[in-house]
Amino acid sequence: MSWNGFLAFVKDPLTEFAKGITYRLDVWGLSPELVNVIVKLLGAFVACMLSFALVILTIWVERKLYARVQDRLGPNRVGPWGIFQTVPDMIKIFTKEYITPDGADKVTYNLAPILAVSAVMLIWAVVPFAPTFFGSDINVGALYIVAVGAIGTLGIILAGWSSNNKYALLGAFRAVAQMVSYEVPMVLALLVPVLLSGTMGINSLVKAQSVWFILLAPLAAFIFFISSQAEVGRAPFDLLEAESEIVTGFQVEYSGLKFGMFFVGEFLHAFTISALFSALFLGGWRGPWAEQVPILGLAYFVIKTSIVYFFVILLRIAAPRMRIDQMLNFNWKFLVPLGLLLVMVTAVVEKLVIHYYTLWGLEFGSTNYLILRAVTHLVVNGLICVGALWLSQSFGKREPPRFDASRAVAVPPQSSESTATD
Amino acid sequence: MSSDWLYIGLFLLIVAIFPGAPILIAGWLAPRKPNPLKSQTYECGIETVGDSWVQFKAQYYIFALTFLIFDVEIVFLFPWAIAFNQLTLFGVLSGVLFIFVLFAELLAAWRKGVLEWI
Amino acid sequence: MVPLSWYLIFSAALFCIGLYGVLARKNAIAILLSIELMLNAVNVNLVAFWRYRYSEALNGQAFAVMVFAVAAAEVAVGLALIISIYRRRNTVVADDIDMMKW
Amino acid sequence: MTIEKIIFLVIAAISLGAALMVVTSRKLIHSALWLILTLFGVAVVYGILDAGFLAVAQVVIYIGAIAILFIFAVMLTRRANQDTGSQNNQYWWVAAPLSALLFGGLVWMMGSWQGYSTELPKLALEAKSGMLKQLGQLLVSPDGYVLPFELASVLLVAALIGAIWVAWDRK
Repeated sequence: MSWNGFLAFVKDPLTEFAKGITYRLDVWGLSPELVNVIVKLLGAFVACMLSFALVILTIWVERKLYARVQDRLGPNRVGPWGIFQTVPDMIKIFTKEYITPDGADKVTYNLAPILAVSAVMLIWAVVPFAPTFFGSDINVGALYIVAVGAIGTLGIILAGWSSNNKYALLGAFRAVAQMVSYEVPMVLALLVPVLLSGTMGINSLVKAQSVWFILLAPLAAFIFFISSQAEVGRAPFDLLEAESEIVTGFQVEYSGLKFGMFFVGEFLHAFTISALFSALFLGGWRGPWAEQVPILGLAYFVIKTSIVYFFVILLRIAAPRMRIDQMLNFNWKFLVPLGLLLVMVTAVVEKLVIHYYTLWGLEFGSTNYLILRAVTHLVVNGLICVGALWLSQSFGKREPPRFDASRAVAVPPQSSESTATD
Repeated sequence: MSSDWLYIGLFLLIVAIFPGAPILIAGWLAPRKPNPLKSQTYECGIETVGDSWVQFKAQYYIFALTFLIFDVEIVFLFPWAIAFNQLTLFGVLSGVLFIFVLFAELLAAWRKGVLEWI
Repeated sequence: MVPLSWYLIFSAALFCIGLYGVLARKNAIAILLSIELMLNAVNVNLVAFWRYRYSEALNGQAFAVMVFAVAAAEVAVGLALIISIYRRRNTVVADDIDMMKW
Repeated sequence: MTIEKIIFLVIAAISLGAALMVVTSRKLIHSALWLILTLFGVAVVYGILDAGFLAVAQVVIYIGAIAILFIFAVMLTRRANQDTGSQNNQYWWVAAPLSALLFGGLVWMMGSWQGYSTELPKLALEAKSGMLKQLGQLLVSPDGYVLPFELASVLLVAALIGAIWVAWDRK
C-alpha cells in the first residue's frame, strides 16, 4: 500500500473499506446494482451491530455513574472497573425461562419487545456520524424520526394491552398520555431547525450549521431535550413504568430476554436521543478540519454525544418522578404553547432578517450576516424565555385547585360501573 | 425509488432480525417448566379480582384526540418550513396564520378545561 | 418499472375491500376502520396518477395531504361519537343506533 | 421482472391480505392491528412512487395517531366488544357480491381506458429536497392551495372542538 493510500485510509477508513469491498465484488463479476445492495446491507448491519455493542457499554457507564452519585462503588468485579459486568448479566438473562401469562394475546405479546427495540434502531439509519459516513440522507429525515418514534409508542401500547394485566394496561394508558403528548412539542422543536436551514435531511441539517443551532434556537433545543426525555420514558418521566406505583407498568408480565429487550430499547434510546440532539443542535460532526479528515468528524460527534448523554444520565439520577397531572400540565400548558409561539416568532424574525439585512448591504451567507442573524435570534429567544417565565409565574401564583373529598383511587370493577380508576 | 430509500428498506429488514434472533436463541437456551401457578396474572401475589379490563377514564382519550389533531397540523407545516427561504411574505404569513389557528385551538381546549387532569 | 394499471388495480381492490367492510360489519368502529381503507385507496390513486401523468406539478401530492386532514377529522369526530353513544347506550353496534334521537 | 416490480407485488399482496383481515377478523383489536399493516403497506407504495414525504406522513399520521386512537377506542368500548361471534350484520351476503361487482366494473373500466403512458416520466424536480420545496410553495401560494391549506386548519379545529364537546362528559 502506498503512503498516500495509507493516509487516505487513516483519514477515512470506512469509505476506503466500502470502496475495497465494492472493488472486490466487481472483480467477482456481480452486477453493480447487486453490489450496491450488498454494500448497503453491510452498512446497515454494521450500524445495528454498533448500536447493540454500544448498549453493553452504556449500561455499564450508567450503572457506574449512578453508583458514584449515590456514593457507592458500582460494578467492580468483572474486568477492570467492572467494565465487563454486562456480559455475565447477559448470559444470565439469556438462560432465564420465558413465562407467558394466561390470556395473553400470543402474537402481539411476542411482537411488542421486538417493535420496541427496532423502532429505536431504525433511527440509526439517518444519524450522520461523519461527513462521509452516514446511513442515508433522505430528504424527510426529521419527520422520519417522528414516524419511528410513533412505532415505538405502538410497541409499548401493544405490550401493555396484550399482557392481560391491570398494571400493564395502566402502563399502556399512561404511555399514551405521556409519549403521545410529548410528541407534539418534540415535532414543534424539530420544526425550528428545519425552518432555519430549509432542509429535513439530518446530514444536510448538520451541514447547514455554520452556526450551531443551539445558539440560534436555544429554546427549541431545550424543548427538544425535555420532550425527548419523555419519549424515552426515563426518570423524571418514568410514569409509564413507575415501579413503586404500577410495578413497572407495561413490562410486568415479561420475563427473560423479552423483558431484557425493553431494557435494551430504553438504554439505546437514551443514547440515540443524545446523538440526535448533538446532530441537530450541536453541529454533529462539525469542527476544525472535519471536512478534510472525516475520522476527526467522527471523534467530534462522539465527544458531543457523550457530553449530552452525561447530562441525560445526571437528569435521570437527580430528578424525582413527576406526578401525572404535573407531567401533562407541563406539556400542554407550557411546552406546547411555547413551541407554537417559538415557531411563529422564528418564522417572522427569520424572514425579516433575510429581508432587511440583505437590504442593508450584508451579503446573504457572509460571516457578518451569520453573526448578526445569530445575535438577533438569540435576543428574540431570550425575550420569549423571559416572557414565558413571567407568564407562568404569574399564573402559578394562583391557588391550585384543592380536592376536599378523598377520591377512590382503585375501585374493583364490579362495585361500580362508572367509577374510573387512575 | 432512490437508493436512500433502498437503504431504509434494508435497514427495516435487518432491524426486525436483530432483536428477534436473540429472543429465539434465548427461547432455545432457556429452561421450560411451565406450571399453572407460574402463568397466572402477576399482581404482587394477590389473586386477581375480576376482569383485567377495568374501565378507564375518557380523559386519556381526550389527550389522544388532541394529539391527533396537532400531529396532523404540524406535519402540514414541514413542507412550508422547508420552502421557507423561497417563500414570499404572503406565504410566510399564511403559515403563521395556520400556526395561530392551532394556538387558538389550544387556548379553546384550555378554556374548556380539557387539559385539566382530574 | 411498475405499470400504472397495477397501482390502479391495487387501489380498486383496496377500495372494494373497504366497501365490503362498511356494508357488512355491524360494529361501528369496524365501519370506521373500513372507511380508512377506502380513503387510503383514493390516496394511492391520486399519488399514482400524479407520478405517471402529471409529475411536473405537485397537485396530486397536495390533494393527498388534504385527504390526510379529512381522514383525521373524520376519525376524531367519528370515534368521539361512538364513545359518547357507548357511554349512554352501552352499545357499539351500528344497527342498534337507529333512533336518530334519545 | 425487475426488483421494483417484485417489491410492489409483495407489498400489494401483504396489504391486500391485511385489508381482508381488517374486514373479516372476529376480534376488533386484531382488525385495528391489521389496519396498521395495511397502512404501512400503502406507505411503502408511496415510497415506490417517489412520494417520500407522503410515505413518512402516512406513518406519522395514520400509524402514529389514527391507529393509536382506534386502539384506544377499542380499549374503551371493550365491554361491548366481548362477543366473539360473527361480526357481520344480516346483509353481508349482499355486500360481498356488490363489492366484487364494483371491483369487476372498475377493472373493466380500466381496461377500456387508453391513457396509460408506456414510460414512467422522469422526475424533473427530483434533485434532493426540491420536490418538497415545491410542495411547500404550492401549499401557501395564492394561486396554489393556500385556501384549502387554511381551511384544513379550520376544519381540524372544528373537528377537535366538536369531538371534545361530544366525548367530554361534565360531572
